[in-house]
Amino acid sequence: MMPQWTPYLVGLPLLGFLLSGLLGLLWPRYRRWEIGIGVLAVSVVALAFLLALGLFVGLPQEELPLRVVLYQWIASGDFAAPIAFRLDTLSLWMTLIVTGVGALIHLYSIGYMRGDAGYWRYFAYLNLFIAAMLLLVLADNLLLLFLGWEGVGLCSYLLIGHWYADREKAFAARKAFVVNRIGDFAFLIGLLWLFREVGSLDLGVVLDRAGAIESTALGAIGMLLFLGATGKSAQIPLYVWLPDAMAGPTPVSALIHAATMVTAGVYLLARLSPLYVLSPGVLGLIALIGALTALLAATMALVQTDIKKVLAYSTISQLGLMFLGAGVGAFSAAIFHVFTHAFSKALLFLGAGSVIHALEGEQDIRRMGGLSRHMPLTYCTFLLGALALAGLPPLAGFFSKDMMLTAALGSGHEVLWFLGLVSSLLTTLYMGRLLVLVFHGAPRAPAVSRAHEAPAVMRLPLVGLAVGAVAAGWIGWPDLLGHGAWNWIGRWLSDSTADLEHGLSLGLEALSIALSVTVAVGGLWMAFRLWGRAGLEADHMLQRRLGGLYALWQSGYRVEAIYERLFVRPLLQGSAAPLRWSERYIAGGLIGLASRSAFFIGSGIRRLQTGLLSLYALVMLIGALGLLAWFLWRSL
Amino acid sequence: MVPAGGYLLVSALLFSLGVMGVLLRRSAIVMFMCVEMMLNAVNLSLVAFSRLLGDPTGQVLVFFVMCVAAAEVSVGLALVIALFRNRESIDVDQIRLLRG
Amino acid sequence: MWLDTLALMPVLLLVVAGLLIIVLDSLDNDSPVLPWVALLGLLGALVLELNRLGGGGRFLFEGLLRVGGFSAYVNAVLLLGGIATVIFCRAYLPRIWHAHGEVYALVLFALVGMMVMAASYDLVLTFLGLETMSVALYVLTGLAREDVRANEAAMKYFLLGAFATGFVLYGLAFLYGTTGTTRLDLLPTRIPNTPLFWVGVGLLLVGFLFKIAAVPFHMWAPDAYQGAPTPIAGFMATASKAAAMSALLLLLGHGLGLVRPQWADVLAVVAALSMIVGNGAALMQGEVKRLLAYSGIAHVGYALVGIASASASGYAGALFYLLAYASAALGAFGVAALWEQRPDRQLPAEDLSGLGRRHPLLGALWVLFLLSLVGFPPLAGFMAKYAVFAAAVQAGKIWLVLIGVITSMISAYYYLRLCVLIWRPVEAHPLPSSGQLASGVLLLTSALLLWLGLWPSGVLELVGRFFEDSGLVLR
Amino acid sequence: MQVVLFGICALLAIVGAVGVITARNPVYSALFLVLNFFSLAGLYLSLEAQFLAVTQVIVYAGAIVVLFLFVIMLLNLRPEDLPRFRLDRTGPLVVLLSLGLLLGVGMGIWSLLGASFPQDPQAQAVGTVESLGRALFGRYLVGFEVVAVLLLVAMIGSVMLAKRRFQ
Repeated sequence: MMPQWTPYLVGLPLLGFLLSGLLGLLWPRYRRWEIGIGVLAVSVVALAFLLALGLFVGLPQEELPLRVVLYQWIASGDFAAPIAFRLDTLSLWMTLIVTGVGALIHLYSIGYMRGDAGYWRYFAYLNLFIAAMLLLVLADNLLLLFLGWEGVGLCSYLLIGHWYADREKAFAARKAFVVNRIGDFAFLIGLLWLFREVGSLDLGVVLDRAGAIESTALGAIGMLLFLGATGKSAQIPLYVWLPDAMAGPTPVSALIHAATMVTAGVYLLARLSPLYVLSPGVLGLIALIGALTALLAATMALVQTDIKKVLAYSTISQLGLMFLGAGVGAFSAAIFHVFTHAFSKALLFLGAGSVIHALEGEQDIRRMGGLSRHMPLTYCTFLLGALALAGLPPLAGFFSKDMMLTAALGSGHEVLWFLGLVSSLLTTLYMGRLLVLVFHGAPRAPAVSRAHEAPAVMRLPLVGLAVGAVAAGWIGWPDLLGHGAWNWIGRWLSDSTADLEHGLSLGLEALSIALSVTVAVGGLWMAFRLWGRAGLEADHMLQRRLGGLYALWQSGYRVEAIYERLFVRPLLQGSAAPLRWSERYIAGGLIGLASRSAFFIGSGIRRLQTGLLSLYALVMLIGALGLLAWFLWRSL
Repeated sequence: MVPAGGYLLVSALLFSLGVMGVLLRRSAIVMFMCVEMMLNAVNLSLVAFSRLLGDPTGQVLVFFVMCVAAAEVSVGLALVIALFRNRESIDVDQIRLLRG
Repeated sequence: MWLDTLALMPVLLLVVAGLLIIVLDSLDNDSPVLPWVALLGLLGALVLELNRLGGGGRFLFEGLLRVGGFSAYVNAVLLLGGIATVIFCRAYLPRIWHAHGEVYALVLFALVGMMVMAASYDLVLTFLGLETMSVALYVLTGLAREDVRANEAAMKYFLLGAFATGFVLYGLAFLYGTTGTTRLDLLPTRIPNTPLFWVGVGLLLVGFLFKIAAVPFHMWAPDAYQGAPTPIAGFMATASKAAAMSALLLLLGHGLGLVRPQWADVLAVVAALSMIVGNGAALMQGEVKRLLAYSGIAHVGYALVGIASASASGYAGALFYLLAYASAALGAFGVAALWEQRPDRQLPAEDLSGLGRRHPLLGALWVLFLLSLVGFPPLAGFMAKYAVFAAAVQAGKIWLVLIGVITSMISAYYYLRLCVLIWRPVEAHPLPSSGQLASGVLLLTSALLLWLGLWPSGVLELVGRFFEDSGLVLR
Repeated sequence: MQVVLFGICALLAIVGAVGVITARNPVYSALFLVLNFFSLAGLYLSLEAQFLAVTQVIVYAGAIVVLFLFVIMLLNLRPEDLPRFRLDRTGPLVVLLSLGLLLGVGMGIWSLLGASFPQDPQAQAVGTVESLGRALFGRYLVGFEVVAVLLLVAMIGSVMLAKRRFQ
């Protein structure tokens, strides 16, 4: 396979978008022709997948990385930004994930979105998303990467707001967009700074010259880019948009908010890992943020009652683990977890989608239960996904999670390792809870008895993803077995990532693995015992026992409320209600300050614009005097 | 012989008076007269500079300014008439439909 | 002399077309042929300007004017604005019962003034161009003379504009008095270091900043745009800003290019204020035309970032920004003009509901224009912002770029609100007037936005060639 | 001679200006404006700009102020229903700012304060019709044409805005 085919990876989904979009926009009859739309959308992504597979098989690892230049995008003065793609082990691997999982989810959507009024729009956006995501992954230039970065954000916004007629959903979409813009802003500043230091944004140049950048500047750039990553990957402090993003159609949650887009932050860290390993302080912070996010989100997932919200918080938690992995220098392990997590979480979301589909839109797990009898296939695949996510060997999640945890232990971050372990335990608990409350026990709503298995077009992707959830981990066995010889993925990815070496004795590694396994098995056992026996009663019991803590969990640590106060109601409340220092601390004053001052300035200007001509003239005169004073001062 | 500074100071004073008038008066037509006064003050400066430099450009510009003033006056007064027809008033403090 | 006159053919063409319109109008009042005459003149002029776009500039009339190169580029932008305005007027004016033939003549004459400004190397001529443009725009603003809003808008624009003229002229007088010349080509060698000269520069800037509606000389803009006929508001927001901006660029970049440190900082402050105030006010705005006016103020700020960088790449960025902004804003105002249907000529944001459902193509174009205004890649707006920001970073004005990036992030909020609004499932009225030709223009501008975003190298290189690294406009 | 002419005319110009901004009745304002314009014509004469002095009288006093008066009469603006002078809250601020402007410009002018006009015949002849005509129809011919367009615009515009016929 020739590397010259690379542009078609992006081009095919883009073509699909343009075709669906234009036909749908200009030819109303096309909008009702669902088969045509669906087949077009699925086939372009499937073709892209085949193409990626061809490149993966056809290009020997020794020849990578390759640079494929499409054309010169910007060439002005001393700055040039070509549209160029970078084919290396990392980008090729991500491409496979995006197109593979993407194709399955496209297929699933054909069934899930049937009869939807915005069918054509949905598939057009979905194709556009794939194109943007591939652009992000394959870009050889950080500016181009940013283009993809913005593109996926836009698609996410459009798809969350797919049912925009619903005000709440439209609001969720806007929230996701605005929160992401905060991260993007930091990202862009980081890019500009990087450009200033290095004089180019080409990946090759940037990574080569990373060592020459002065260390404080490097740290600041790293921090800014990391802040961008926290926005896209829903980490503290910018995670609040992801739970709300569940307002979109479920396949969208599976594709964008679980498998691909939210992992862009992890990808960015891995992509720039040669830069990050030079500033250990930033890495430490990344690890800390990741561990904290993993822990907090896992506790919140434990008490959610909306099936998709459980999965959303779970995603945040897993992403936190990936950041932890990246933060301790195990970038390839983090990408490995992106890979296994994509299968298991997409599977769980699609399973949840089938459940919601079968129950005619019901999302509250308190009104489910006993579904395993009515939907055996969904149950089986969901079970596999849950167990894989919980880290039960030999399913996929175990391997990648273990790789990150041993790296954390090996690099001397014992506390963070312990936090990771605790969040693994919590993961098993909430997955067990979800599984039991949805599929086991007695039905708690009449709709359950009418539930039925989804059509074949939706079942097929479930099976495909389930295979992945089971087997995806087998490409990366721990060092304990085969002394690294069986860790194929590590060797493949380490060509592109700058992993930190960590010397962990085999004994300690064995201990860590044993602990992980114990935690997984024990946690699942606990969950089944607790919720399997008592059902919902267990929730109530926990609520009674834990009291305020539980309430705090349920409200998501009230972060939402605090953000709400800082974001949304700054004008109504003003500064009359002084915020408690702790709240201010959690919320990160900067974000609130920016938006608050924007609205403050806005209303101030409106008040100044009184329509009074003399006032306008007065302001002009003041401005003129200001100019005069300035020039006089400069010339005297 | 009066030095150039004398003319320039008179011109500055007239200009400031014009600015003051624009900002103080509420009648559109008088505000407009004050703008004309500002232009005239500038003309005085221009003539003085032209004489100082021995260069006709300044006086050509004054001539152009007169044309511009004439054009502005005709359009401005037409606007005043149109406004008065609709509002029966030319008080600029009363016209504030557009704001915010 | 004759050859020089021939080189002014594009301007002459507009004058002739304008005169022809007046004559024809007196023969057959408000004849439907008139817009076509105007279009013919505009297209002819555009072809001529595009033809000499690539070549270097050439001085005419003993250095009074310079055509080709820089001025050809700006004139092409202006003519683009003129063509779009004429076409939108043709669809819009009959609806408000003001399809006067004179309107087209006035648009053409305003363009004459603007094109003179963009080519002028003598401040006397710049002043005359500025006034010709302004007087025509005062009249066009007050076109709907039976409407109090139009009277008010025109009155405010006129009185404040005349007030600003006073300042500009006073500044010009001091510049002339201290350097002994009004010629921009002689100015660089004659800059004295007397306070009076700088007082003059400050006063001169007042007038230019007023015309481009930069803060704090911006307050007329929302009121004037709201009261003016919508296509004319688009004309003011794009063409008149482009003309005044290019004159500013000639004055600062060429005339005062050697003393850049003196003015660069103050311009940066103005740019920052414009971005903050423009975006901040637009955030709370419910009337579409006012919102676009505030957004225009903000965009002037972005373009000024390029000029405040005081480098060749900054000036080139500003020129590129003018084209990118003009294309997007013309489109947005065009859609607003086509959709507006209230008798009082207002367009509250809620009125846009259902536009996308009723006319998907128009809706999609509207979204495209707004996204370009946000600066979303890969549209022209992104590339333009990138160009000016990169120049500012190189000039060491990081704080300015920070403000620019933050405010453009904030701006996404209000633009997106307008983008989403139009897809609401509301039963909407049909387009008040058929606008096939207007839709064609919209398609064209949107294609331009995409082209500038995806293949910007050509235009960026072109505008880069107008400037040399010394910061002087030379080629 | 020149000193006397300058003194009288400058004084009258300032009196005229103060009169314009203080008179209640717009007719009086317009008449004060005439005074201002006439004294400026005198100042031009003292600067040996004869052509401009004449034009000043013809254009400003003859045409512009007459137009003002004509509109005032047409609209029948009476002093009592006229908006009053604004010396309320912003008044002092306005006066202060205007004085600030005067101060700023004055600081600039300071360096030129004592500059005396050249007395060679060539410099004195700058204001003659011949000298102006050469400049106007030489270098500034294009400007002259642009002004023609400007006046045309003003004519069309004022007719459009003020003509009686309403739909």
